[in-house]
Amino acid sequence: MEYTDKVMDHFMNPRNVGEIQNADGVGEQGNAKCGDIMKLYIKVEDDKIVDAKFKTFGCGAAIATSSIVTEMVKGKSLDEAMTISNKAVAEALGGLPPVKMHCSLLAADALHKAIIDYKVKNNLPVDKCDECDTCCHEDHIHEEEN
Amino acid sequence: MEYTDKVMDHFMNPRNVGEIQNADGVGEQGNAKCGDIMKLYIKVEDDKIVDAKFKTFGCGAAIATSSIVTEMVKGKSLDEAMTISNKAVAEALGGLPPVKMHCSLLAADALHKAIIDYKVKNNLPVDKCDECDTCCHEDHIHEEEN
Amino acid sequence: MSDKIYLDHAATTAVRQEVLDAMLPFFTEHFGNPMSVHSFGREVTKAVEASRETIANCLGAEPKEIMFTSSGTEADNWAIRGFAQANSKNGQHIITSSIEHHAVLHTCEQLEKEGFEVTYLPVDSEGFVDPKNLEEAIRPDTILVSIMHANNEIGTIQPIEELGTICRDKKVAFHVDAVQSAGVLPINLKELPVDMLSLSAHKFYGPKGIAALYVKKGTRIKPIIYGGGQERGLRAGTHNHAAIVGMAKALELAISEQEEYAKKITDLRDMLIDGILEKIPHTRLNGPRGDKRLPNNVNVSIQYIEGEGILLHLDMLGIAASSGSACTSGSLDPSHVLLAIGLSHEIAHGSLRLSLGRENTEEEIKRVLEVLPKIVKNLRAMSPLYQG
Amino acid sequence: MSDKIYLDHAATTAVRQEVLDAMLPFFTEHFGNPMSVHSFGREVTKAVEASRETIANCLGAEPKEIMFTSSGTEADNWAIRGFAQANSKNGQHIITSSIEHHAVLHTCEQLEKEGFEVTYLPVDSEGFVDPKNLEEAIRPDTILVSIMHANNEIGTIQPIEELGTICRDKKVAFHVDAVQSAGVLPINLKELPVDMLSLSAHKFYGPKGIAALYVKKGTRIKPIIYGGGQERGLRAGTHNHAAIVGMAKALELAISEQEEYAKKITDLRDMLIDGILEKIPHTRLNGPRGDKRLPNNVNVSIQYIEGEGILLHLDMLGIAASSGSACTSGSLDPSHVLLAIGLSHEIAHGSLRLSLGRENTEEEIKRVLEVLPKIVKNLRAMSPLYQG
Ligand SMILES: Cc1ncc(COP(=O)(O)O)c(C=O)c1O
Ligand SMILES: Cc1ncc(COP(=O)(O)O)c(C=O)c1O
Repeated sequence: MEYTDKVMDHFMNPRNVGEIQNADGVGEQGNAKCGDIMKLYIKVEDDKIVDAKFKTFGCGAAIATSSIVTEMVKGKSLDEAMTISNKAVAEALGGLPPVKMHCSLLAADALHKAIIDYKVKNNLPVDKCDECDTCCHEDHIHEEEN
Repeated sequence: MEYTDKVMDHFMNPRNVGEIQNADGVGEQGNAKCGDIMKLYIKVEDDKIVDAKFKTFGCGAAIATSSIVTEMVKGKSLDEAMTISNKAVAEALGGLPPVKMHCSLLAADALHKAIIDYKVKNNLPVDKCDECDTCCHEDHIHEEEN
Repeated sequence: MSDKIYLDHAATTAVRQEVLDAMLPFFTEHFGNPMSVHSFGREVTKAVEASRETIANCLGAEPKEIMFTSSGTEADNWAIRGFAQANSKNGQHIITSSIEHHAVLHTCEQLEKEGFEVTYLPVDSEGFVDPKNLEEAIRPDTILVSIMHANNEIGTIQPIEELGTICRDKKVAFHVDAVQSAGVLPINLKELPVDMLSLSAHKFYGPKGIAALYVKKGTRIKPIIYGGGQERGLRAGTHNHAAIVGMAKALELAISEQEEYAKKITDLRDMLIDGILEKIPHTRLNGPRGDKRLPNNVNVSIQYIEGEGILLHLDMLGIAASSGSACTSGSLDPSHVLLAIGLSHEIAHGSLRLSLGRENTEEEIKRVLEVLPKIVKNLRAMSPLYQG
Repeated sequence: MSDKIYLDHAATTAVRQEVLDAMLPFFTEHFGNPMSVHSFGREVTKAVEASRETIANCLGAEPKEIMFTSSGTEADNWAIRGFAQANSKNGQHIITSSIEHHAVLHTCEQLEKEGFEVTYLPVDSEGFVDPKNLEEAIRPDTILVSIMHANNEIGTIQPIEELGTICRDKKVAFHVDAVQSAGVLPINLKELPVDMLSLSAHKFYGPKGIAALYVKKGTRIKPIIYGGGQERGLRAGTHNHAAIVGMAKALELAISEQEEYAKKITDLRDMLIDGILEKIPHTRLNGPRGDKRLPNNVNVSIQYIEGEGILLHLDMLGIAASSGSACTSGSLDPSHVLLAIGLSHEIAHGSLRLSLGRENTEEEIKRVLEVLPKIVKNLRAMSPLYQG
């Protein structure tokens, strides 16, 4: 297993660590039992995400994906942000070791949850997000664990 | 598996190789299928073995035991010679590798057969020799084969 | 290695120079196959048998009782599967503990699928098997008990003698996985009631790819690798004789330096344990203190953060450590050992193992104690679980 | 080695200096456990994966299809047992030949005891498996065919492609024991209809204790050694990475020199065969002539005398040879291969294998041809079977 330089950069120097007081939306994904929890805070103005911060308990990949996802969403409209996929997060980091792919799942999910949270609070219509129930995934890819 | 110096000496410089024309007794033991045949010739005078020769098809141990048994019997009375055991042959060589122990069996057996052959030819009483039916012994000690 | 600090000796150790020197002639010069009938084979046979004798002497065993395998894993597999298959007519029940190495556990699980029954004994909060539990678990159809000497993650040293005596009394065979303890703790098989014992050279500064299983005279065991007649027909495959020579040399050195080494390393260990618990709040030591702990093992849980992050930060500073067993570091589940001693998943995820070795110094320990608190502080600041 | 002549390369070869040089840094310097999350582990992981890729390239395979084992024997055991157990619901019939290495035969025999059925195909007088016999032997419940590429005793090269095509047509998996051929004969798994293939480093100037099993993508196989997650969870045990690096280097060198080497060695082989048959009466060549024989294998039966005597005499002159497979040299039964090609026990006992290698010279062959006739004459004079 080896992380890309980009992953290591985001892990060693994570962007946007912290909480946003009075955030417009908060999304939490994972749980400590599984070894990762991600909490993502967004500030929304005119349907645009103007700020994002995170707190993460998790492995190197979990922290790096948290960090990059906060960078990726800033300036994006809510609809654009909603389309950020797990794959896109992993790709933005130059890829993740197969055994760590689930961490990119976590980041996108936390983001989607934060957006939904904002929409619910603001009585906006919500599209059901089917992917948001990932935890201790049965499909952990053990095959690749070297 | 390793042979003692004494075995190697008797293998490299076997004593008493050959046949005795008009031998007083001939003993043959083993068969080519098993990988060893020993033919032992004795010349007897006044109940004493005065000469012995051998021909052997077989491994190093078979040749060395043949050689030493011909040395051991010379000058011995028939009764004395009859008491030469497999163990004695092996010991005279400073021991044999466990996997090769059966070769010392062969030598003593050939000797005993030669003596019996002499006795039968000369109408002397014969004690049954129980051990003379060794071939392709079931008890080849495979355990020790290193 | 320059100024790197290696604290992962439980995963593997470097080959000592003396060991490599002993091995070198056996690659290019004395390279024969010991099964061969010629001088190239004989000289190698001699080296293999002399090594077997050295190893036997180090353990209080007879040379014939030492069988070479390719790894501690293979030795464990062989002991358990080989014994189970050779003795299944006497019963199909096996007892082990819940904190064994995966080489033992996964073999047992596989045997369960093949019809054997396995009892996994619990351990207490420090990782000890209770002899009373073993005694109660033994049934008329129990054929084998396998308990490790020292745990690879938390360093707990089991009461092997007591456990073995129970087995002997009940006429059940006893296998001991001594992969972590061999060369570190004294082992005298003349006195220990043990029927089989695994050890692996790369844990005591010998080469990888070579290990041994002690099989007490009279113990019936079937091969798991069939072929040529090596190891008295019980373990086929051309002898890895250079590695065998290295293993013997390494064990001999380890045994001769054992007392001195244990003393030095225990001091460093306790300095590290005390330092971490003192300098970093919300930490706990896993495994016991004192002489029932491997002299080179430190394992702490650091709350609110996940272990890999600590490892990565340490690694950036040139410090090599592990989070749980090296063999499971690729896995996502927290260590089965930490769960077995009662840690929650969350806390188990935040464990750090620092395993010391010959070349470690007080300065290195001090350096770790200097950087680790900062790393932890950093990661905790990022953690949604930490309320600073 | 001075003026010794080594003619037992089929038993094992010396590690080449280039190979040892490639290995050396991985004992004392780069010694980590590739499963670890730190630089010591990562640098070793890189070396292991680069070696896997090299080996894959040499064979026309993908890196993922190369699995490391500790010996050719283990690779054979794994291929057969691992496949049989993973696929037994599709059938329990296995086909092999009567001249396989004991690593294959004894594994098959053991599987027979466990409920599998095994057909042992006969071979003709030169040791060839007849593809028609294979075709007829395949039944609806046949799951696996295991046939060696080149025979270790008599050098016969089987029509692997043809045999594999039959297997593919009948949807039966095909394992090839290429322990004697890898590095000596070209092997291109991109084109060969082969599902598994064993090779062992110590036969091509690599170290002992390391080998590989090619497992074609999509082939289901169960582990035979359980434990940590190494080799994608299929073969547990800490990687023997120094040896892995050595294996890759050795195979790479062998492949790059293959053509040239085959030419040189074939000439020496034929010189030796012709010389023996010409100079010593009552001898016969075992195995075929020409390009269907391993370029380095000579095997002759010398009537009226027993093989060990010849070996001992040769050994006294510093010439290392073997009588049948090295692995069975401690055994008393004549070679199963020689019996299978129709030799009588008596003649099989008198066989001599001279297997050539890189460093052999014409002068050495001449020397053998000079001394061997005398040795034979000597021993025949002692033989009760020889009527001179
Ligand atoms: C307790 C224990 N048993 C078995 C093993 C496996 O040994 P090896 O790495 O030689 O396969 C290890 C090492 O990882 C271990 O620590
Ligand atoms: C054809 C064949 N298969 C398998 C083996 C076993 O290989 P290893 O010696 O690496 O166990 C050998 C070598 O003895 C061989 O010649």
